[in-house]
Amino acid sequence: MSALLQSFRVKYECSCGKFRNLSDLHFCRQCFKIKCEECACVEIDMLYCARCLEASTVPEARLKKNQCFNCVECPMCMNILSGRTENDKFFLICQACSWQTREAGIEDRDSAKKWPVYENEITNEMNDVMNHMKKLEMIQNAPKDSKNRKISKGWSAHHLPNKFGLQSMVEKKRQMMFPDLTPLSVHEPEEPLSLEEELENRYKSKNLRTADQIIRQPLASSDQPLFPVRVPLQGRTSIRCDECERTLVKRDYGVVAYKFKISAFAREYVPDIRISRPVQFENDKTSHVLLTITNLSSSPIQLKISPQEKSRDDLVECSTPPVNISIPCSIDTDTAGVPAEKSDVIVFRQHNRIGLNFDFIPNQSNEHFLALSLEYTQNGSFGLLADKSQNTEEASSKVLKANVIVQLHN
Amino acid sequence: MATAQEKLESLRAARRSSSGVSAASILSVSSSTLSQAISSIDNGKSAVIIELGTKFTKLGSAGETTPRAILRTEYINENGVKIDANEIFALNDRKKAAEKPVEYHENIISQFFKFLFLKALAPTDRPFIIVESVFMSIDMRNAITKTVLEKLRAKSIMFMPTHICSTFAFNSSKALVIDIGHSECVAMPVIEGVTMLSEFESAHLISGKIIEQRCRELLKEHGQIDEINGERRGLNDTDFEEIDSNNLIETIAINSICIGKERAQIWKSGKIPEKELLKEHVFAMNGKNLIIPPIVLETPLEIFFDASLNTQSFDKTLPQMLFSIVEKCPIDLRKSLLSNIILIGGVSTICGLKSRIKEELIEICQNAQKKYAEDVRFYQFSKLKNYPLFGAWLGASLLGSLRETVERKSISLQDWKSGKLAEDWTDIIDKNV
Amino acid sequence: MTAEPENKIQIAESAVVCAEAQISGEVSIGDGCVIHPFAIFDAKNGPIIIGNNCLFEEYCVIRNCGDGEPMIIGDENAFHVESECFAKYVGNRNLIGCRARLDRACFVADDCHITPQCHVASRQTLEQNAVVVENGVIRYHEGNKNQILNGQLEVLRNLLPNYHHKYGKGKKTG
Amino acid sequence: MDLGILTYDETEWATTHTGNKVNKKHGITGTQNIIIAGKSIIEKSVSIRGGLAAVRIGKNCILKSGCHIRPCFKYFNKKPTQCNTIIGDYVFMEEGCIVNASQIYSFVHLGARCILGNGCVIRECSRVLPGSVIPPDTIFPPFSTIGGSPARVIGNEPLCTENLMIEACTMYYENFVPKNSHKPSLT
Repeated sequence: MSALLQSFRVKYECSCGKFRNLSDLHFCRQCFKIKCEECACVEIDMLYCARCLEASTVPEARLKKNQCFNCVECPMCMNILSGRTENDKFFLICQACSWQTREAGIEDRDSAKKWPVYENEITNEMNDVMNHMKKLEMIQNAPKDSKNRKISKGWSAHHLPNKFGLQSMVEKKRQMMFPDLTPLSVHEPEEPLSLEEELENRYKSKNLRTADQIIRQPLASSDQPLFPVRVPLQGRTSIRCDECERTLVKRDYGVVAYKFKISAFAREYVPDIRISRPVQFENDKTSHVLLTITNLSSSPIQLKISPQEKSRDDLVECSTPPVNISIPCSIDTDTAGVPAEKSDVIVFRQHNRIGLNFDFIPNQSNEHFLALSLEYTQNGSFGLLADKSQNTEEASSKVLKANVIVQLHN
Repeated sequence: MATAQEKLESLRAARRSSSGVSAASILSVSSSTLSQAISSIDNGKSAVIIELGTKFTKLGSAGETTPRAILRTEYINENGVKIDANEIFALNDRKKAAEKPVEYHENIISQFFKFLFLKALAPTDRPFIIVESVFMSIDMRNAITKTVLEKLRAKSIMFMPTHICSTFAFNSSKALVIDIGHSECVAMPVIEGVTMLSEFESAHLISGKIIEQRCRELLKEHGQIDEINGERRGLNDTDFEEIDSNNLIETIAINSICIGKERAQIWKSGKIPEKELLKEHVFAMNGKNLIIPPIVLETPLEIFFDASLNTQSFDKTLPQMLFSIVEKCPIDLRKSLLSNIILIGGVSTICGLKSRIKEELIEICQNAQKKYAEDVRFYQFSKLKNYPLFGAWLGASLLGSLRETVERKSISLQDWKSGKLAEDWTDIIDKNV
Repeated sequence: MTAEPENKIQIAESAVVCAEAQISGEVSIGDGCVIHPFAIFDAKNGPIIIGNNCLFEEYCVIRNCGDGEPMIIGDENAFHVESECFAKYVGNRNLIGCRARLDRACFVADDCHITPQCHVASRQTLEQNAVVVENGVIRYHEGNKNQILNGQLEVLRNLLPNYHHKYGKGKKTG
Repeated sequence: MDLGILTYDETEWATTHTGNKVNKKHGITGTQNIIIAGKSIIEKSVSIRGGLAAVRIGKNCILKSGCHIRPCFKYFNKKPTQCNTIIGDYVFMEEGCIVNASQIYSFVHLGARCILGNGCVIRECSRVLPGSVIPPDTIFPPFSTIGGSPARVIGNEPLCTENLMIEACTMYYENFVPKNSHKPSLT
C-alpha cells in the first residue's frame, strides 16, 4: 500500500546508514535501534510451495528435493498447469501459452498426480564413485588417527598369539581401517558422435528451445521433449536483530497466515512523518511544506524536531527553528493535559497527529530534499517487558534519535 | 526401501502432530534416487555446493547428482535496477574494482547471495563449498567468505578449483580439461589429481559472449524481415530492440551447431552447400516475420576455428590452443593426453563441437608431423547430454559427500575472525598441508 | 428468426442475446451463441456473420470496418471482456483474451489463442495453432484442438435469461 | 503523503444505509446476489455481474471507475458451474481492472488496468502492479508483489501492509465528501 500513500517520499535512516521507507524498517526493542532487512539477519523459517500453498519443514523439503510433488509448471512459460479431463482421462494444459502434456508425448492418465519427470541416469554410477571416494578418504585419514594415538608397546594385541580369539577382532578393525580397494573402472572416453547423427535425433519442434527452458530442466537433453517441471519450494523468512539475536518479525504458523507472532515494526516506535499537502514552490522565495507527525506508539512522546543544515547540495535551506512538542499516544483517551498551543509552526493538533509548517528556500536544481533530525523520549514502554522490572526511569531517559529525508519535489 | 519410508513417516507424524496442515502426499521414490534419500537423511546437514558462473549459477546440496536450481547470475535490487554478472564479479578484474570502494562490491555480493538462498535452500549452519575458477582474485574470495560466514551464518566454507572437480565424475587419472564458459575459455591438463598449472592456456575469444556477438553480426548481415504487405527488407535498429527484448540472440546461440571444416569453407566462399542440414527458421513477432537463414545457425562457431575472423586479438584458435598445451606437456604425457579430453561449460553442449575439434586436431598434427592425435576421444555421458552445463558442480557435490575432508579443508567463522584466510590451492603447494 | 425491419438482425432461436447488447447493422448470429449485456456489434459498413456456439462477453466490440465485404466469424469462438475484433475472417475454436485486439482486415485461422493485452496487426494472417504471447511473439502449440467452452455455454444459456431480457423482446422472460 | 479531499456531487451518487457510496452510472446487474459489507466506494461504470453468481465484497473496499468484477467458471467434480466471487475487506482497485478471480483476500491493492484470469486467488496484503496480466487458475501467497504478463511474484510487500491499508482506505473513505458539505478542509 506504500504506493498509494506515496511513502517513498519520506526516508528514514537505518542504523546501517541506508535510507529506507519507514514501512520497510524494524525496531529492535533490546538495543533500541532501527534495523532494515539488509543489516538484520534473515533466516528461512518455513518452506512452502508457492502454487498450492502447502507447507513442508526443512528436513522434509530436503527429502522432496525442494520441489512440491503435486503441482507442476509449464516448461515453456513457467506458469501453473490446470487439469482438464477428456473421456475421464486427465491431461494438463497451460492457459497462458496453451501448451498441452500431449505435446510432450505423455498420454492422458487416470490419476492427476505424479506426472513423469526426467530421472538422472548416471546416479548409480555416481554412487559407486562416491563409495569409492569414501574408501579412499578412510585410507587417507587412517594413519593420522593411529599416529597420534599412543600404542602402548608392551601389551598390544598385535603380538599375542591367537589364543583368545583376539586376532579376529584386530583383523576386523584393520579391515575397517584399510578397506580392500577394488579398483573402480574409469569411465572410458568415447568417440565423438558425428554431426549428422546428433542432428537427426534432435527433437523437432517449430519453436526454438530457449535458455530458460533448458536450465529449468537440465536433464532433458536436446533429443527429448520437455516434460512439466515440478514447482520449486520457496522459503518464508523471519528477521532477527544481528546484534542481540532477538527475533524482530516472526509470522504465525501456517503458510497463509498474515498475522504475526512477534512483530516490531518501526512504524509503532518511531514518529511517522508525512507531507500533508502537495508542496508549491515559489522559486527563491520562502515556500512552505505542511508535515503531519503521527505517534502510533503506545506511549506519549516528547519530540524535538530540528532541521539539519545544508550538508548536500540538493538539500534545502530551512529557516524554522527546532520545535519541541509532546504528542499523546493513540491509546490513552484523556487529551486534557495536552497544551493546545498554536504557533505559526504548529498548524493543527488532532488526538495523536500534529501538523507542522516548515518554510524553506528551494534551491536552483529541481531536486529539493528536506533533512530533519528527530530526538524523542518515551515513557519506557518501548523496552522489553523482561527488563521492565529494572527501572523505567533508566529506560525512559534514553533519548532515541532518527534522521529523516523528505523528498519535496514529485 | 522401508527405512526411508519409515523415516519420512516419523518426520511427517512429528510435523502433523504440531500443525493442522494437510499431510503431504506419499513420497514416491524410484530406486535410483532412494540411495541419495538415505544418504541425505542420516548425515544431517549436507554441504551446500555453489558454482558461480558468469551466466548461470548452479546450486544444490552435496551427494546429489543434479543441482537443485540453475539460476541466471543477475538479480533485481530493492529499487528495481537489474544488477548483472559483470557487476557481481567486478572484484575479479582490477580496473573495474578500483572504481568503487570494496564495501560496495561486498554489498552487491551479499545481496546476490541472499537472493540466491532465501528462495530455496536453508543456508544456516551448513558447510559451504564454492567451485571457483582458478583465476578468482583474492579480494573476491574474501568478499564471498565474509558474506557466507557472517551474513548467511554458514558453518564453514571451502573453495574448490573447477578443473579438478570435473575429473571426479569420470574417476579419470589423466585428463585435459577444457572449460568453455560465457566469458572465457580455460584449458588445463589435470594429471593424477594435480593441476598442471604451468601448461594452462586461456582465451577470451572462445566464449559464449563471442558466439552471441557473432550471431548478432550474422543476423544483421543475412537476417530478413517479412513485412505484412509481403516485401522483404534487411534488419534495422528497431528490430534489434525487439530481438533483444525477446532474448532471441541467446536462443539462436544455444540452438546453433558446429559444422564440418569443408562445409565451413563453402559457407565462407559465399556459396550455399547443396546438402541441407538446417532449414530456414521463421520467428514471428508483432506482425513481422523474422527469417533466420541457416547460415546464422551454422557458422557462429567458426570464430573458434578460423584465425582470419578474430583479427583484433592475439588469442589462439581452439585447436591451436590444445596443440600448444600438448607441446608444453612432459614427453610421456603427450601421446595419451588428447585421448582423454573433458569438455565442460555451457557452450560445450552445442552439438557437432566435439567432432569438429577432433577433425581440426588431426589436421594440425598432420601438418606438424606429430603423432599426438591418433585417437582423439572425449569423456562424455551418452545418457546425459546436458552434463557439461553442471560438470564442475557435480564433481564438487561428489567431494562434498566426504564429511571429514570437507571439515579439514574448510575454515569456520572463528578462524575467519582470527584473521585466517580461506585456504587457497597455492597454499597446498607452498605449505604442502 | 426475428427480423428487425431496418438493420436485418437474424438471431437464431437457441441463441441467448441480452437486451442491453448494442447491435446495429446487418448481423446474423448462429444458434447456441451467448452474448453478454453491453456487447457492441457495429455492422454499419458491412454485414457480420457469426457461426454457432460463440461466446461474446460484455464490452467486447465487433466492428466491420472493411468497406462492404462481410466479416465472417466461425463457431466455438470466445471473445473475452473488452476485446476488439475488426478482422476480416476468424476461424473456429479461437480464444481472444481480455483487451486483445484484432486489427483491420486480419485473418485468424483455427485453434488460435490470443493472450490478453496482445494484438494481431492489420492484414496479418495467423496460421493454425498460433499463440500470440507477450509483445507479439507467436508460438505454435502442437495440441490438436482447443477446448475452450466445453460446458460453459449451457450454463450461461440457462443463467442469463433469469436476469436479462432477451434482445428485441422487451418483457422479462424469467 | 496524506490523501487529499475528494469531492463528489450528491446527485450522481447513492449511499446505502451501511455507508456504501455507489455511483448511479454503474453497470451492476443482478443486484440480489451482490452483498457489499459497508463503507465501500464504487465509482462510475463499474460492472459487477451478480447475474452469473453471488459476489461478496468486504468492508471499506474502493473500486475505481471502469472495474469489471465477474464470477469465475470452474469444474466441480466434472460439473461446470459459475462459482461465487469473494473479495475481502480493505481492497483497493484502481481504474479499469478486469477481475475474473475466484477469491481476493483482504488488504490487496490492484494496480490500474490489470487483468486477473479466470479462477485465480490472491492472498492477503499483496499488490498487483499496473497493467499486469495474471493467467487463470494461479494462486499467489500473502505479501507478494505481482507483476509482468504472464504475471509472477517479483518481490515482497512491506510486512506492515495490513496497518497501512486500513489507514489508507479509512482515510480515503473519510475524505470522500459531498461537494457542498461544510467539512473543515484541513483534516
